Amino acid sequence: MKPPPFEYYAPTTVEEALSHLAEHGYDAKPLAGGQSLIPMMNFRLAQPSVLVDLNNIPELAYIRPDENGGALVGAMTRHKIVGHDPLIAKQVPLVHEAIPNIGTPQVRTRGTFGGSLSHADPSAELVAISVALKGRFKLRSQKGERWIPANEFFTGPFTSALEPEELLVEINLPRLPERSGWSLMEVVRRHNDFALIGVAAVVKLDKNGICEEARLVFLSAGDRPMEAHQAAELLKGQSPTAEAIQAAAEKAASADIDPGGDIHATAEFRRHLANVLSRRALDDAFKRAKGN
Amino acid sequence: MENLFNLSVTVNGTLYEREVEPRLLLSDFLRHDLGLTGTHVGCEHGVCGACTILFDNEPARSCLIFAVMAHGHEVTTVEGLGTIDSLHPLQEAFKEAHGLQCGFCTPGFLTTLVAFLKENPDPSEEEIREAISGNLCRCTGYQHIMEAVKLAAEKTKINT
Amino acid sequence: MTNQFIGERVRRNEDPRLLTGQALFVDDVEIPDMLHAAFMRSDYAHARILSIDVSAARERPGVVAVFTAEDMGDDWEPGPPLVSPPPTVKDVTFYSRRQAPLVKDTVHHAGETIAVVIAESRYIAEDAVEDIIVEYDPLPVIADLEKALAPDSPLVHDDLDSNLAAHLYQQKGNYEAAKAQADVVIKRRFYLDRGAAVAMENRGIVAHWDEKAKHLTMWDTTQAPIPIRNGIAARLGLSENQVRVIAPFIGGAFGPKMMMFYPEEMLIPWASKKLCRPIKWIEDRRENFYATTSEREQLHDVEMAFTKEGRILGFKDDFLHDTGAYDPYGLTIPLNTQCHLMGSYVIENFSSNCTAVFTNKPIVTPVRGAGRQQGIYIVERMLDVASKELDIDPLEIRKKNFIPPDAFPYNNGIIDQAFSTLIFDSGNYIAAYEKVAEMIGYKQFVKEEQPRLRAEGKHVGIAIIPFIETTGVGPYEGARVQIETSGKVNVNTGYGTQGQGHFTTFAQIVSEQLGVAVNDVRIITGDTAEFHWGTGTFASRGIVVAGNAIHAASSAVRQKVLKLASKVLATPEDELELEDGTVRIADIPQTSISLGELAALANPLRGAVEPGTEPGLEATDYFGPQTGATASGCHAMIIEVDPETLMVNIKRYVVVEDCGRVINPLIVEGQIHGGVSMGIGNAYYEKLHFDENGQILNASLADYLIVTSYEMPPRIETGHLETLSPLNKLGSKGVGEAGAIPVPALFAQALENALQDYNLEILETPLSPNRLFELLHESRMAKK
Amino acid sequence: MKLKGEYTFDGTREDVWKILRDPDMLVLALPGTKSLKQVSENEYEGELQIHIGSIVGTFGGKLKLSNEVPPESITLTVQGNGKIGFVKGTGDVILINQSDVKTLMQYSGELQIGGRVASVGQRLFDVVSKSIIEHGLHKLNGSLQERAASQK
Repeated sequence: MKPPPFEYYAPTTVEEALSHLAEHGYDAKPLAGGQSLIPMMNFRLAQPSVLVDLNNIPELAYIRPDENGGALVGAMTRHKIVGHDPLIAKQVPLVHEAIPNIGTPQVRTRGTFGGSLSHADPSAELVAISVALKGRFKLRSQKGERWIPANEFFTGPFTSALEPEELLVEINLPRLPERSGWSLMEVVRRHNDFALIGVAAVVKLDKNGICEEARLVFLSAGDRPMEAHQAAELLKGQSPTAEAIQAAAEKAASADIDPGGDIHATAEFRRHLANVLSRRALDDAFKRAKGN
Repeated sequence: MENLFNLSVTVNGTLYEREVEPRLLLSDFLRHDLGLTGTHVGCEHGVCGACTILFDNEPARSCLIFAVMAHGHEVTTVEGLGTIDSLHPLQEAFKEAHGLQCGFCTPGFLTTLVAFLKENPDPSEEEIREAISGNLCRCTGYQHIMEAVKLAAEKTKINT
Repeated sequence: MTNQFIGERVRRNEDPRLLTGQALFVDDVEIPDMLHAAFMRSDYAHARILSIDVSAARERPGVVAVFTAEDMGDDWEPGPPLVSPPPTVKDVTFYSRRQAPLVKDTVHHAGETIAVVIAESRYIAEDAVEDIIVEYDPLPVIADLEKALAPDSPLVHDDLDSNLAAHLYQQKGNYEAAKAQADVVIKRRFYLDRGAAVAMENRGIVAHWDEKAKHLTMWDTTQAPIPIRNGIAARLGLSENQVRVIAPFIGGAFGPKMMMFYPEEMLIPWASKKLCRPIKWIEDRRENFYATTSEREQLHDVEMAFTKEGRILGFKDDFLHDTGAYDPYGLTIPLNTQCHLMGSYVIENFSSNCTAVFTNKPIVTPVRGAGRQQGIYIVERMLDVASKELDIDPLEIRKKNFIPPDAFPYNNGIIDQAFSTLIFDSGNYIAAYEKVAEMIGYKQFVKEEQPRLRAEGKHVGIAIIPFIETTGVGPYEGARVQIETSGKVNVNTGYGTQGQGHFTTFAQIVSEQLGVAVNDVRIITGDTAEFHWGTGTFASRGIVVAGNAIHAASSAVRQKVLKLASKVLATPEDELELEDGTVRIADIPQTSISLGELAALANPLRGAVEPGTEPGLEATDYFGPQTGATASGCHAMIIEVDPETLMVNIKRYVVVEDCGRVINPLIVEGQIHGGVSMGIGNAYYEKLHFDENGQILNASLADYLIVTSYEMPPRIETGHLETLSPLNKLGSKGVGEAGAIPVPALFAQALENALQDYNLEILETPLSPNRLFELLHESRMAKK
Repeated sequence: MKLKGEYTFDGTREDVWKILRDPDMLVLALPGTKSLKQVSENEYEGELQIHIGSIVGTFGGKLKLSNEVPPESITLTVQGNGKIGFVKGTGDVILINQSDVKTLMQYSGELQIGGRVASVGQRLFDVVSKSIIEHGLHKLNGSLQERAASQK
């Protein structure tokens, strides 16, 4: 299990990195934390001929407040840094809570926020959460930059809207409005495994305690983060009673997701778990919304 | 070999300069180029944790880092913790609590835990469990490892 | 009073080296000019090889050689049979089919070796493996154990009439007669699937042929260095003195490193001799799942006859045992299964038909437990079923059937893996059972805690499972013990070690005899240059067999010490004592001589030699038990299950272990903890997923789930019970495998107990949340 | 692994059939395939390249068409070998006329995956194979419409 040979570039600026990507196109892969790419290379399933190492670009690692009380996260910010960041803990608590669920402690010291999103693994926590939070991604190429909403970024299994010469450079994580609640629930075989199913719930209540908005986004439930639109519709305008939550959970599990089966869980078991977790996550999220 | 890279890296306080192929894994560089064979390789896909080293004082999988990525950085391996005649307090605690059997996974536990105890000198049982959850051990069932960590924390508390 | 060493929680001698990265493992061996090997393995589980094109691989820069079976010429030969079928059982059928170093024309399981690349680095070797083009003609694959015996099944070995690998029948009493008398006969079918051993260190070999010295040195992650040395010498046409095999520190073994000879073990030394260069091969993790042996798949059809009071009248079990594509290890596993089917119980009428079956899957050889787990699972599950059907408390039904403490030695009347009669030498099963029930607070839990927790909506369950483990079988081990002039003691043995703490426990045995500090005893093991005789590390036999050999040799040295000291100190032997590295007069402790000085005196100078003088304070001795010692114990657990997600949480875990005399309780506890963790894996996490084409779908540690710190109980509480074995001087029985044996049965009982409203009956292992979900669904359907 | 699914084409059953029987069109449905070489009446050879994020698998393989009942049903057999393993699949395809402009395709089959990719990539099979099939059929549908447009 030794990786195949490749050409290696270690740019120190984004500009320089983009020029390498532009030059090599499809043959090149940006190397962020490497915690997903390098195992695939060791198995020789991934054999990129050029690697553009982003680890020497200090301008890509930061966490700053945005104008609306949310956070801007540089793509090369490592999970552990995000997990310990007070701004994230305060303004984007869902991300703060999710960090310990990502990989192992040793993976979190290397793995990066932008790397995880670019990898677009439908089982990744940050992928689902970024959609649940209505995050936005800044992509840059030599031609310029563009912002894309998270829910349009993920286009298929391990596939995103990133063009080969483009780099995800920044992630905007908005702060949730008042009377919002959130929850992340997962069922995992072992503590650090990919979830059999997971769900990030974000809800908002109006002044009368009626659900104004709800978003349920699943991981490991399809070929990309799966947003439960029909379930959300059921909740909108409703008082979040146990019955309403149960109905939404059932809808999400039966109609909104498209889970596959694997050796750890059949599609049927995943739907069952999705139902259970949706109920628990919504319950938790609404409780928080009432408290906030 | 084409495409060699001049690597300069500090390992256990010593600066090394070597020419390496970019694809060389840091685990292989440490073990075979530098002869620091205390870092063990158990899976080469980042799950078992045996190859954990400290990369700029943070525990990381050396099988998931190319040696070239360590250019200009500091690496600490198990050889940098203590010696046979003068064990690190954590190593001492592992011995005391029988926290190892075959010893293959042990270096990865030690490097992980040295960093952990520095950040969290008085950990709860749950925090210890979390701290070692990225290291697989097939021999001990983890119980004596957990006890070793508690022991090391207590010892350090008494000494400071 | 002399120092006591046996039974103390002595800290380990080997730890400082292991803790500082200074212990030598096989992959740490570096030799100038060393080459590296990588194997081309079959993607297919069953295929004819039409052609192998290695031309591109040979041309790649850095590649020194590429070998296929054809390139081996007359040196190509399959591995030897490791264990023959038992000659003492009547009418055994056995078809021996063995693995070859490289496949010649037909691949029989995925991952078989087809070619080997030898190159300047492992990286280049792997590049070159990708250059090799093999053209296959895929053949129908048979991966299913039961279907393999169907008349229309594809044949694994087309020169045989069927996939029957072996047939073995054992019985005692008369089951049919017993059945006729029974009040109740219970029938069930059980399926036990395969898991992997997953030592943290994969296998590895370094072979160094020195052309000038005509000598081969081989570092090998083997549990059996001496048999490997003998076999390699024979294969390469060398004298045993021309081959030195070193099994240095080994990163866990758990059984599969006992398998001989792996294809790589035959090939790497051959290639080193051929190329006159040192060669290293280190198995990678993906290879390990295919290329290293695994175990436990069996299908059992069981009948048990009971009186209505719950006494077992008879037991019949016909089972299929998956042996994989080859059967070099003979019938060790199914024999172990048969020998554990009767568990800890008096069963006078017994009948067991075992059929071993070839499948297109990797080779099966023992993994920690080695067939015992399966036997215990069957008998304990049947008792649980009976306890429900007869409405008898699960504790009571077992108490009615335990072999009573005064019945030992207890003759079980069948043949065991050592080919001798299965006799349980000693034990007190009921005492262990009561002790574990007491420790976990069974009565209080069932009466008070469980109803209270259930009222809170918590699905909690309790389980207690007893087990026996046959350990410490022959043939023999040996050791040479020698006191140096420094006063330190060397012990050379052929017995390999893989983390069991032998550097310490063996030393404790010596210290007890010679009165030296444990860390003054140096154990030299796993190097054929240091000791010539031995068998291997298997069957939980280290302390029993090697330990007693060391005990015998150190007793002999003690006699020499006393004899010489008596002369030097002019005091009768019985007035001397060995203490703190000296021999002293018991009543006048200041009159003493150090062992080092005595050792110098024992090496006579010119003119001091008398006829018959043997130099040195040294002795060699051996121990070969007639029959194995049988350990026993009991595990108990309290579990909580989330009935919606089927996630489990072990709240408490208690073990009572009886392995006879305990040399080092700390190490025994460590062995038990590790065994339990593997057992928990076997019960709920670990399963090798084969598809119907014989592909392993989880050949990585991301998908093959060995437990982490989180899946373990908060603490394993241990209690020891010591019924001494009468079969050896130390009174010891083995413990290495014990922890893993009862766990799947324990899990099943606990899950049924926790989910008692669901009417669940578990007849398979390993389980998983998904499988449990399906079983609950099935039982719900059955109710409707 | 079992595969089963449906796809609705924007075209008549005859047009869909024509596309299915045209190797130059079929090539579009096979990921990363540049061309198909006809080796016998109903057998083609080509190279498949599957990209799933950073994972790239190149398979040299054969496509066989059998059990042809124009324009209703056909069986496709794909067999490919590559460095990362092998794939072998058989799919039965049925076309159902839904209207003048809609044709429903139902497919069911078996997919075997072996070798390196099978041993470590199982988590992806179901979702990825579904996605590849969808993607391929979507492309076919696109060219179906292009064809229709150019014929107008």
